[in-house]
Amino acid sequence: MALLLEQLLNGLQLGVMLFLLAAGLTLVFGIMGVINLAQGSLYMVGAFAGAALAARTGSATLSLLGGIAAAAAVGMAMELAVLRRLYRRGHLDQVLATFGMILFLNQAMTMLAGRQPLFVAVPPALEGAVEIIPGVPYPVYRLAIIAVGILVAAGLWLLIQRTRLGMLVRAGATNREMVRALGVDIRLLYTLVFGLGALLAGLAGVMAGPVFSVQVGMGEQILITTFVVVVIGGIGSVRGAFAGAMLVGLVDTLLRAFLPDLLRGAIGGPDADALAGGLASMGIYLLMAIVLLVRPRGLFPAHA
Amino acid sequence: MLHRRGLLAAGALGGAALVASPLARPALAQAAPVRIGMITSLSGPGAYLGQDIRDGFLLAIEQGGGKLGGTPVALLVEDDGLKPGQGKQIAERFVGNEKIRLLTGIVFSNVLGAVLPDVLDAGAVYASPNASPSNFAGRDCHRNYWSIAWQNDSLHESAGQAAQNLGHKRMFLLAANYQAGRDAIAGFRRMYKGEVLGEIYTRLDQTDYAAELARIRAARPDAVYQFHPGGLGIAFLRQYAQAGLAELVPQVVAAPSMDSTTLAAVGEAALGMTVGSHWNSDFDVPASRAFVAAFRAKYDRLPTYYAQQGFDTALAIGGAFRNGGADLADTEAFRKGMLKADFASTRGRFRFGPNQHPVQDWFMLKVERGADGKPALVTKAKILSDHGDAYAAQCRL
Amino acid sequence: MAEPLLAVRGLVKRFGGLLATDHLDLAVLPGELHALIGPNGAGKSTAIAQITGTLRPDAGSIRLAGEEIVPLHAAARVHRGMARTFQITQLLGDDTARDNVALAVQARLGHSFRFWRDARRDPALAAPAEALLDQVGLPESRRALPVADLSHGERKQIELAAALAAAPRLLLLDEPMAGLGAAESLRMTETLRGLKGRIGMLLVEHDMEAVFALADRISVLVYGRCIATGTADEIRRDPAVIAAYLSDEEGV
Amino acid sequence: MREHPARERAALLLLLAAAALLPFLATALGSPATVPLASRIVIYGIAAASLNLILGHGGLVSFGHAAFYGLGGYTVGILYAHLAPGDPFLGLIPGSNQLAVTLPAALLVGGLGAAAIGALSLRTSGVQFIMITLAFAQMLYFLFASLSAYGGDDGLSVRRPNLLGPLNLRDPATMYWVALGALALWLAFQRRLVRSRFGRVLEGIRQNEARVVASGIRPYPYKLAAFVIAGMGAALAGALMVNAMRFVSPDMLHWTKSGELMVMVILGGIGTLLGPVLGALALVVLETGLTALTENWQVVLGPILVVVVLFSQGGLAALFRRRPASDAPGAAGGRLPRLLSWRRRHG
Repeated sequence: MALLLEQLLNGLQLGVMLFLLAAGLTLVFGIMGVINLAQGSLYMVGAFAGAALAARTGSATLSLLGGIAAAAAVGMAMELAVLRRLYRRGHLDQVLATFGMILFLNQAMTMLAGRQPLFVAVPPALEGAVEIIPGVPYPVYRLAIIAVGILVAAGLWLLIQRTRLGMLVRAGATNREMVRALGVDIRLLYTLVFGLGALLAGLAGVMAGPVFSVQVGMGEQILITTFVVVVIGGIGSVRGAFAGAMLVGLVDTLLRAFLPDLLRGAIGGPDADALAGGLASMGIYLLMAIVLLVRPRGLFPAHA
Repeated sequence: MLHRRGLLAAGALGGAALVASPLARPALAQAAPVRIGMITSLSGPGAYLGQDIRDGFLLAIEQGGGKLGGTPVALLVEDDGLKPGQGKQIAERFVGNEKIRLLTGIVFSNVLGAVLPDVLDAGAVYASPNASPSNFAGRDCHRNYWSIAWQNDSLHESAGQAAQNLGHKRMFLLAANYQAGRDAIAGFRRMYKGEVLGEIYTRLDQTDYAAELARIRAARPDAVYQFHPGGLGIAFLRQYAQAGLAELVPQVVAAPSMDSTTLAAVGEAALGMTVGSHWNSDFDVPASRAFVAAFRAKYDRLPTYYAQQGFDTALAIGGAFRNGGADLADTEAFRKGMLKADFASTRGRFRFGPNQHPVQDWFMLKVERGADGKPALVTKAKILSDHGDAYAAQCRL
Repeated sequence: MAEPLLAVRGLVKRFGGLLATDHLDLAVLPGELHALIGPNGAGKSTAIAQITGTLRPDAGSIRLAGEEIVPLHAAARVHRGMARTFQITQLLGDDTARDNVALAVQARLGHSFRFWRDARRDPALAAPAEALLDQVGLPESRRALPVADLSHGERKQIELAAALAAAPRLLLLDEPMAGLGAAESLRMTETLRGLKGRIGMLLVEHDMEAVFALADRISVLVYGRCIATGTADEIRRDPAVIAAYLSDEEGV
Repeated sequence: MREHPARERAALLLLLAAAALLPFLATALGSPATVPLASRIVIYGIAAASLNLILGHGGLVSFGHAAFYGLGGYTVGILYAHLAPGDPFLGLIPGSNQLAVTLPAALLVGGLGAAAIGALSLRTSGVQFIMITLAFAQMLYFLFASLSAYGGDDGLSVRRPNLLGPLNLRDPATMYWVALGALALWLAFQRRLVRSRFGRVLEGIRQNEARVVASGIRPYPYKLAAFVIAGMGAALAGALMVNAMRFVSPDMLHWTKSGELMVMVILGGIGTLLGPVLGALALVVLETGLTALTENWQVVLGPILVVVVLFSQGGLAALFRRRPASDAPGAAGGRLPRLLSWRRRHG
């Protein structure tokens, strides 16, 4: 029972991480209609900037701020230089241009930071573990990730539901011409929204630093899972991204946690371990296929 | 009429580009040094491995004043991007167009598998500074194929032996779900005779190991063996320590899971780990001490064992050159020279087995706090002597 | 009264809380030109979408010559004899008028799993396509141009030709006059008049002059419900219609 | 009304003949590595052309085309792996190294794979379609990476000669000619296909699906058929590539390979006959040239791709046209050579 609870918590934590990346991706798609493969690269930029600042200053706060600022800055520069010209083009052009940007950003980061993975310490305040489930110490840092993720989700909800920017964002998602008619500088709005998406990716990157490996290519590793999240949730919907992230996080974690033992019970031997590994790898893709078969536009389609 | 002209122009352009591109490389053959082609991974995940191999190799050439074993050499380096197809393409150019007869540098087994058949069929020599999969050590061994590092399995056998020597009775095994991961667990189990509580294969694109860590905690093993190369391993080790497992369950791993670069990235989280390896930067061997000092002076970082393997590969080639193998048109003469293993290996004792793979000693290292307070890999004991590999018997040369 | 060609009964479509189609009943007789009018937002487009099969109704039945067609795919309905035109023309913009009409001809001739023969050189497609373009009056000189380069009125003509290529029993015309000049409008009116009696038509149109000139019967739609059906004269006198239209600023 | 098929055919044949002379030219110029390089370009050309069938003619942006390329490759690899020890695949299918056996098998496997993935993916459209095809390809990638019986991540070597009747494909020139022949046949097939009734429907789906439906055609079966044919083309390319490389690994199914194939199509000119082949030529030459120049080649290649997408409507093929796209309406698609002409992408 304690193990199940712990694994549920693990799934939640993975889900929160995925949500931060997926939220930016889905926002940018919902509002500008742009599919941005380079979202993973922004995550990488955030992680590297955060790691470099942490190493230089030793301050977790500076590292956090610097990481998200760097990601937002790179994101906005990307929007101004390239993506802005792609809003009216098809998805194909967007896929290709952002594919090119991945190549560029990865190699540029290699040239800047080298090929060695970077070390990032857990901020001292968040070290150690607490027993929130009796008998199971759980790392404070992971709890912090969950907390930040839920705060961000709540903040995004408030931003979108309660502010003028959010109103424009919602209006922009359903009717671009209308927003233009309101006399809003839509180019500025787009840049800002893109910056927001990049910022969230950067935040995920900084937070991933002490847990995952900070190295070139870390973005693509997680990008495809993020896509799965966005597709399951319904492209363009932040609510969907949250639901999709939680679902993927939980399904993935629980499969990895319990499938091997189940299979061992059923067929036994090392074959069971290998088969379980394979099945767990494909689990989230199967989940996506099933969701799309039942609801081709995802769980919470943005434009009904 | 117009479109026919257009088409022919396209054809001509294509043809010209095809023929011209491989020739565009400036000719390097003026001083007639022996040219060595290095195909290695300098981009993509694990790029630092290729970088270290290259840097170690270059250091040996520099120390020889542009020569290896007294013969002037020129090193051509190209990035395979960890793509077998690209590696093969480079090999074709090196062997076909540049007429290079000696190649080296490949980090990963999958690239080696794609490149090696072509190189050997063309009658060229390949000296491996890293990847040495089992088929080329056994059934498919070849007179022109050399491994200067180790056979892949030996790494994990040394970890298994270390776990055995440490007296662990109940262990939990994990590896990334790919061929090398499966080989790793097989190699480990060849030497480890205790009980295996569980085997987990993790996803290659996995970043979060919380689910696996919870299972380990629930199983309460004496120790954990895991094989996660590069970034996967860094994430695993950090999360292992953050989950509080580092104090509870010690780890016994093979060198690829814990080299000095990984250690720098993981930091304190690695304290207490046991590592099986053929070399460590603290070796009390004169050649090793000199190498580590020179490498640190030149590149301002501690050499990993990849750098050491690159360095040793260059030295071994120098040894072959010195012993009458400098003319690579005669690969048999090169082979005779190489077999003598006439070089001061950084790992001390070194010779080639019948399958032209190393026979060497293996050691147990431990991650401890060094003099400067930072975690460091410290050599503890020799665990295997004159250890070859399990496949040599299948090799008929 | 003969069996209706198209019989819509109790059709319901909800969008969230909004009842866009409210138990709609409608009948089009064979050969009849039946106009569907109503103020903006009355649910005409929603009704057309359900009849053609691009939108699935929540309840109700739609019968074409007695056959229930609600479960059928939009394309299958075309094969049952129901063709349509669009309010905003939907054509293959890169292709010529001939190609556009030929595609519809090819659809009528059966499946298109034919991989070998050059479709553009197939007289079985080209000849009927030319004949249909003659019928709608598109000049020869305009037939080899990409339709994206043609005028709005010409595109409306091509779309009508493509619809006729399906050899329909029932034709659904969604605002065929919208955006046409006076001369073009007149020609379209004449073309439609020529079809009357042979093909049943359901005409959605805002051009009341054309509606009252052409329609055998008219149905008036308000808030998703049919409030009146009758001849032009009957509709003109219907108090409910007058009330509905007077409350709406558009007027008749 | 627009093209002159006889003249076009003659021009194509001339081009083919010129390409067939390449091995002699390479030998004469002392650049033997050019022949395998050219084989690779030709084979990528087949894969890119097959992707172009759905991407350029059907408007289906599949980001998982490498899945079928890899399936074709693994079919050859696995059949070969069962030849040497002599134990049949699944206890039923004997191994082989005969191209006459392995190629049709690869086409079959690629087609079946595409039918399964396509049947599911084509229920979606737009971005969902892009992502679901990507995810399915990744799924296959991980499947093959963990298939230890066939080398897993390390891949499979094909050491013995692959035979096509009396021809030995170990000879680079023979391999090149076989690949070139396959490319010519595939392009000829695709050229007919695009012009056939089936092709007209496909073209209609790309331009305006509502028009196709209103004409009385259900798009789904045609999309699926095109997806399957394209999958078979990719499998053909994969099978040839394994013969040329004598090696197969999960790398063939990696998502970046799908990306590269898309780049080739765009770079060369989407929706044209020879564009994808030109694109394959350009990308491979660019990559080869850049890796030889600098180890940071991706920092150059990335921006090149971005610039190509941003500024070149129509890819390389557009360079061979007489007039720019803003031609008088009467000329659009009119006298231009159809082989390389660029159509408006958004009708």
